[in-house]
Amino acid sequence: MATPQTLDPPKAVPKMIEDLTLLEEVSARTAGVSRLEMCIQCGTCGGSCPSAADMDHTPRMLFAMLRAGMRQAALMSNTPWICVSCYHCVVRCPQNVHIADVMYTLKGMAIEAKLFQDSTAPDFSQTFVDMVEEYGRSYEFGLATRHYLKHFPLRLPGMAPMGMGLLSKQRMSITPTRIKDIKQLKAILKRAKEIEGDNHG
Amino acid sequence: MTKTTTNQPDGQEKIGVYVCHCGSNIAGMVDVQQVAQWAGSRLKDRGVVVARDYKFMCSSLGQELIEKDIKELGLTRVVVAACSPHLHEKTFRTACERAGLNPFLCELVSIREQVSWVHTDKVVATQKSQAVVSGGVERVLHHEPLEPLTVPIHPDTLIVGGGIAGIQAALEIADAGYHVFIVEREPSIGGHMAQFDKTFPTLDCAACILTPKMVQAGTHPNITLLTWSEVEKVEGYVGNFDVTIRKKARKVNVEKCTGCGICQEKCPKKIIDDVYEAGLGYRKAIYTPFPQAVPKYPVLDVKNCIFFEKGTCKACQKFCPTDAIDFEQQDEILNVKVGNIILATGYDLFDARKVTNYGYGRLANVFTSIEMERLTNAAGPTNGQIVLRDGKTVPKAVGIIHCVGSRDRNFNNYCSVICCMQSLKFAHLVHERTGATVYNFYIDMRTPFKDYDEFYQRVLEESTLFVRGKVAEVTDAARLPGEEGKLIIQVEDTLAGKQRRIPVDMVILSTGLEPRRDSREVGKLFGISCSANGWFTEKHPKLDPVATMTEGIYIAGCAQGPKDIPASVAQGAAAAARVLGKIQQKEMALEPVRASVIEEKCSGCRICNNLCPFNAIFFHEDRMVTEINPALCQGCGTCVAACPAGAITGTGFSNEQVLAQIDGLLLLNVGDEPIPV
Amino acid sequence: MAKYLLYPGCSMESSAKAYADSLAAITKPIGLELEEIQDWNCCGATEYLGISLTPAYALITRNLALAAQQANGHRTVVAPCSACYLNLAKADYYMREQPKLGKMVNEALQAGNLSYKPGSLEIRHLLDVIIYDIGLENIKSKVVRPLTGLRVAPYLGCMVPRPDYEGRWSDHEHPVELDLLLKALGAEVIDFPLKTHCCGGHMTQIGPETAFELIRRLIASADQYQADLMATLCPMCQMNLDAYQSETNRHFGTNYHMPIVFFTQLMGVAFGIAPEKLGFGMELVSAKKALEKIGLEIPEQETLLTRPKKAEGLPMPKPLPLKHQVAKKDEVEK
Amino acid sequence: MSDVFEPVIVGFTCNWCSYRAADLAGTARMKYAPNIRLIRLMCSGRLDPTFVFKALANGADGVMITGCHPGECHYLEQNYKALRRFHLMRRTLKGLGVEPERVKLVWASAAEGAKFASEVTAFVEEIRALGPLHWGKALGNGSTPNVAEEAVGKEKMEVAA
Repeated sequence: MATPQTLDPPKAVPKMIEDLTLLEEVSARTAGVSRLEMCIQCGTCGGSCPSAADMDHTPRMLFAMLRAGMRQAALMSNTPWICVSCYHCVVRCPQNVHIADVMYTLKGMAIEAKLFQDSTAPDFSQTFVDMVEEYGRSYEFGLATRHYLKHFPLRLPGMAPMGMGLLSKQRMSITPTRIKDIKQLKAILKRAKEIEGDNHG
Repeated sequence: MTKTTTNQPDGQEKIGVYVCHCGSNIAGMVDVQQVAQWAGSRLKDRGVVVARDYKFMCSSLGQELIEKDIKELGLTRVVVAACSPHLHEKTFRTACERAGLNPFLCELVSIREQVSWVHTDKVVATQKSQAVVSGGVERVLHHEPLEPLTVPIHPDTLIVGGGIAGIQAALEIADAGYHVFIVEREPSIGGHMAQFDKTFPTLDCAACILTPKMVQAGTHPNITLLTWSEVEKVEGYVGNFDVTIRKKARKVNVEKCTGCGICQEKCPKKIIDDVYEAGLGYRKAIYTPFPQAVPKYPVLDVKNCIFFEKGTCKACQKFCPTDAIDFEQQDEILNVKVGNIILATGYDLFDARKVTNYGYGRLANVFTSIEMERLTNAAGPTNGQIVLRDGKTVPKAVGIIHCVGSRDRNFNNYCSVICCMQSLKFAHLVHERTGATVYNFYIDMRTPFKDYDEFYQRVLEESTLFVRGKVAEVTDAARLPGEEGKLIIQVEDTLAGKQRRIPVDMVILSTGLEPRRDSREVGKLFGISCSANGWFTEKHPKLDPVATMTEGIYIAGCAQGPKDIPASVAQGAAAAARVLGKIQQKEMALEPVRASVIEEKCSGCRICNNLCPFNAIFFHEDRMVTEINPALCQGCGTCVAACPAGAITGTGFSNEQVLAQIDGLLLLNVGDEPIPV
Repeated sequence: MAKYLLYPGCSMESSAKAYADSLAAITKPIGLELEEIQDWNCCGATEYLGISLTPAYALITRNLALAAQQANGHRTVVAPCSACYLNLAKADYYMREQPKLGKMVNEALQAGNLSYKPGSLEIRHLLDVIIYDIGLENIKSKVVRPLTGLRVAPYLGCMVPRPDYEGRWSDHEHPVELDLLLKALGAEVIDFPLKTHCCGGHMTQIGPETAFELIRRLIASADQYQADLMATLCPMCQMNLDAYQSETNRHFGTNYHMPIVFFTQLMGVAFGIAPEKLGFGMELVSAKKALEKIGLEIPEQETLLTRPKKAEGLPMPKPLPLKHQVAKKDEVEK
Repeated sequence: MSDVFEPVIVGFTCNWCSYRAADLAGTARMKYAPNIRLIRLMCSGRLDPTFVFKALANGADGVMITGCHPGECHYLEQNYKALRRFHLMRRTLKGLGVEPERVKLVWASAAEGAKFASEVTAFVEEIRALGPLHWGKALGNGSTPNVAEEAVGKEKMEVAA
C-alpha cells in the first residue's frame, strides 16, 4: 500500500495583500470631498513640494500606494509628517485633490495604527493638542521645552540662546494662558471624540 | 412566433401591438409572449385587435407582418414594443406607410434599453413591459395623421470664419457650382494656420499648402469674400435665412487699391501686433496682416491712426499712387439671403498668464506656443531664428511644457488634442535649428492618428529628453549651483519618483485651445447651443458631427471642439457635403413635430410670446392673437406647457397624448378597471 | 459696535507681540474698528487636524460659534495669523462642501450649548481687509514718513494666498496685495520670487534640517535681491525666519542678517508712530540698521539684482489685469 | 414577493439628453431599479405641471423630471423654464399636503448613462422611505384634483411673469 502523499503547506504566505478598501477609507476620513480617487498621477504635487527631498515617497507615489492597498507601507511613510502644509500642491493639482487634508488624515490613521518610523512629529502634535485641551490656548514655552528636551536634547544648548532671547524680549510667556470657559471647550471636545470614535472606532 | 388573439373591434380604432424578442436581448429578461397575450386580452377594450410577438420585428419579415395586418385587419394604429425609438422609429413608420397607413400613427416603445437591458428580475421586467405597452396604446389613440412640412432651399450658402475649415467648405460648395459668402472678422482669411511655420507630422510648410487655397477662395467666381466683416443678425429658417452683415470700413477703396503696400511702408505709426504676430512683432496703423493676405487690400486701424488721433499726418493718402485711401469711408450694411449656414469660427488660445506658476508675462524667456510659431516662421519677427527675448541669444537648453491650461480643473478640464504633437514639432524644430538640449514635460503622450506616433519616434531618436510629470513651477530663483541666470523647471519625474530641478534658457508653453470668447453670443445669434465649455454642440457626437440642432446651421473645425488641421479640413468638407445635399434637394421636409395655436382659444395674454428661443411666435396686434411660424418652430413644446388657456397644441406631443400615456403607464396601479377616456 | 470681529490667535499674545502692538497702533489712523471675540480658543494650528478630524473641527468652530453670537449683524471675522485664518476659513468651507462634517461638528458643539451655521460668517485675513476695504488711497493719505529707500521683500508665506477657498486674493503664487501696500508706504518693493514659499512651518520643531533648508532659501533669495528687510503677515513665518535664523546660519555656515518685521510695523513707521509703540526691538535679528536707512539717500543701483528692464529685443506680453478692484477712498467711506 | 413597498415612479425625459442617457444606460447594461416608467418629451420645457399632478393622482408615488444640464439645452434655454416650473410645482405640492420631495429634477446629458441609472435608483430609495402616496384613491380615481388644476393655472402665470 502506497503511503498517501501529502502536500507541504506553503512555506511563506504572499508578502503583500492588496487592501482595496484603503483608498476609500482615507477618502472617507478626510474633511470635505477629498477627490483622492481622481488622481491622474501627473506629479504636480511631488514637483511642487518644498520638502519632497526629505520624503520617503512623493505625495503622488503615496497616492499610488493607497490605490494599490499597501496599507502598512503607506502609513509607515514619513511623507505626511514632512508635509509643511504649504498648499502649493493643492492649488496646482489639476484634479483638485485635497492633498494637504489627505496628509492630515494619513497622520491620524498612522497614529491610530501606531505606524511611524520616528515619534518626533506625532509626539509634537500630541503635546500641542494636550496643552490646547488643557488650557484652550497654545503654550509655546511649555511645548518647546518639553518637546526639545525629549527629542533634541543635544540641540537644546544651541537653541537656548534663542529661547532666552524670546523670553527676554517678552515673546514667550513662562506661564500658560487659560480661556475662561475651559469646561465648555472640554465638553465639546469630549463629545467630538465620541462622535469620531463612533465613526471610525 | 405565436399569434395570441385576434379581437373583433367594437370601437372605431383598430390597434395592432407587436412585441419584439430581439433574439434573446429582450426575450431573455421579458416574457414577451405573456406581454403580447396580456395586451391582446387586457387592452382589448382599448381597441387592440391583434397582439403578436416575433423574433426580430425590424427584419423584413417582421415588417411584412405589420404591413399584412394593416392591409388584412384594417389596422388604424400600430404599437411596436422593441428597442429605442432613436434606433428604429423610422423603420416602423416606413413599414406603416408602405401599407398605406399614415406613418405618424405608429408608436415605438422601448422595452430593450429601458427594460430588458437594465433590470434583473424577469417578473418585474415583464410587468414593466406591460405598463410600457399600455402607455403606448393609450398614447397612439391620440395620434393624428401628419403630413411633413416642406420648405424651399435657397441655393446660396453663408460661411462664417475664413480659417482652413471655412475655406475648405467654401471651395467644395463653390466648385460644385453654388454661390458662397465667406464672412471673416479679420482683414484676411487664413485663420490660425496662416501664423504657423510647419505642420505636423509631415513638416509641410503651412504657408506653402495654405496660400494656394486662400488664393483660390479669393478668386473663385462663386465666392464672395467679405473680410473685415461680421454677422449682425440672422432671421428666417432653414432654406430661407436673411442675414445682416456689417462690412467694417477699411478706409481703403478696394476698387482703386492695387495692394502695392506703399501706404504701409510710409505709415509712421508702429504698433505691437497682438493678433497675427502674437505680440512678438510690429505692424503699422494701416496694414495687411501678412504678405500673402487675401484679399491684398490693407485695413486702416482707426484706433491707432495718427490722423484719427490728432487730425494730421495722412502719409498713406499722400503716397498712395492710386488715391485709394478714403478717410471718410463708413461701415456698410449688407443683407444676403442664404439657404444654409456653416459656422467655422475657430478657437482662441488659452491665456498662459493665468498659470502664474509658469511665469509667462513675468519671466522674459517663457514663450507660448503661438509665439513659438512666429519665432520659427521664416517670415516672422526673427526670420525664423529661435532666440531668447533679447532678440539675439540662441538657447542651449529648452523646456517644452505640454498641457498648459488643458486637462486641468483650475483652467480647462478637457484635452486640447493638438498640444502633444505641437510640442513634438517644436522639439524637432529647436533641435534642428539650435542643437539645444530639449526637454519635453508631459502627463500622457497622445499621438493617435496617422503617422503621428512615427513622428514621436523620430523626436525620440533626436535625443529629446522626455520627462513624465506635470511641471510644478518655472522660476528664476536659483537655489543650487548652476541655476543662476537660468529658468529652473521644477517637476516630479514621476517615472524616477524624484523631484527634479532642470535649468534651461527657454521655456515653451504648449497652450491649449479654448472656445472663442464670444462663442455663446455667436451661438445665440445663429440659434445653436454650446456645451458647458463653450464649444458649439453638434447634433450627434458620433453620427452627426457637423449638423446642429437647428436645421440649416452646420459647424466645422475647432468651433465644434479642439482638433488639428486634417480633422478641420475633413469637417469643412463634410459640412459642405451636407449643405450640397440640401441644395440638391431644392426643398426639404421638416419633421412635423410643431406647435400651433388654436386661435379661438387664444386669449391674447402673450405669456408664450417671450418663451420661444427661435422667435417662431409672433403676435397679431390687430386680432390680438398669437401665431406660430411652423418653419421656425423646432417643437420643444415650452409654449404648449406655458399656455394658461390650453390654446397651443404640439403635434406629436400634445397634452392628450402625454396624459393618455400617463394613464396607460399607470394602468396596473389604479385598480383593475379600464380607464375612462 | 465694531464692523469686524477680531480673532487674534495665540501667537499674538506671545511670540508675535510686535504684531499685536503694531496692529493696535495703526487701527485708529486707518479707521479700522476691531472687536475681539470673547473667550476665543486656540485654532489647533497645523497639529490638531493631524490627530483627529471631528475634535479638530469642533475646536476651530467653537470660535465661529462664539463669533456668530457676538456678531450682531456684522459678518466679518478678521484673523491676522495665517494659520488661524486658514483654519477658520477651512472649517467654514468644508462644513459647506460636506454637510455631514457640519452635522458632526454641530453635534459636538451642542455639548457646550453652541451651534454654528456654516457660511454665516465671512472669514478674512487682516491684509485683505486693509487692502480691499480700507483701500490704498486711504492708506497713502496717512503716510507722513514714506519708507523711501527701504528695500523690502514682501513675504506672505503659504496659508494666506492658498488654498483661498473664496477667491479673495489676486493670485495663489504671486499675489500683489502686499506689494501694493508696501509701495503705498513708499518702500522700494523687490519682486521677491519666493513671496509665497514655505517658511518650514512646524518643521522647526519636528525636523529642523528640513526647516533650515526652507529658511535658507527664503533668506538667501531676499539677500540676493539686497532686501533690507522682509515684511511678513504671519506670526509663524516671522518666528521661523527670525528666531531660527542664527541656527540656520550655523547649520549652513552662512552669515545672513535679514530682519523680519510685520507689515503692520512698517505701516506704523510710515504713519509716523514711534517705533517703540510698534514692537520694534522684539525681533531677534535686529531691524535697527535697516530702519536707519529711511530718509537717507538711495543706495547704488548697479549691483542690485533686479529683472532686466525690457529695452530692446522682443516685446513682453502685457500683464494680466487684477482680479479684484482695490477699494478707492470714497468707496470705503460709503 | 416581499412586503417591501415598491414605489411607482413616472419619469419625464428630454428627447435629446436624458432619454438618450437612458438609452446609453441600457446599451451599457447598467442596472437600476425597475420602478420607473419613462415618458419621452421633446424638451423638459414641454413639461406641463398638469402631467406631474396627473401622474401623482393616478397612482405614481413620485415623479422624476430629467433634462439637459443648464446651458446645454438643445432648445437653447428651455430647461431653465423647467427649473422654474419645478420649484413652483414643489411649492404647490407642499400646499396640497404632498411631500415636495416626491418630485425630483435631475440634469443628465446624453453621455451620462451612469448618472441616470444611479439617480433613478437613489430616487426610488428616497420615495420608498417616504412611503406610498395614495393620492389618487383619496381623491377619487384617475382624475386630476381640482385644487391641483387651479394651482397649475396660477403657476403658469407665475412662470411666464
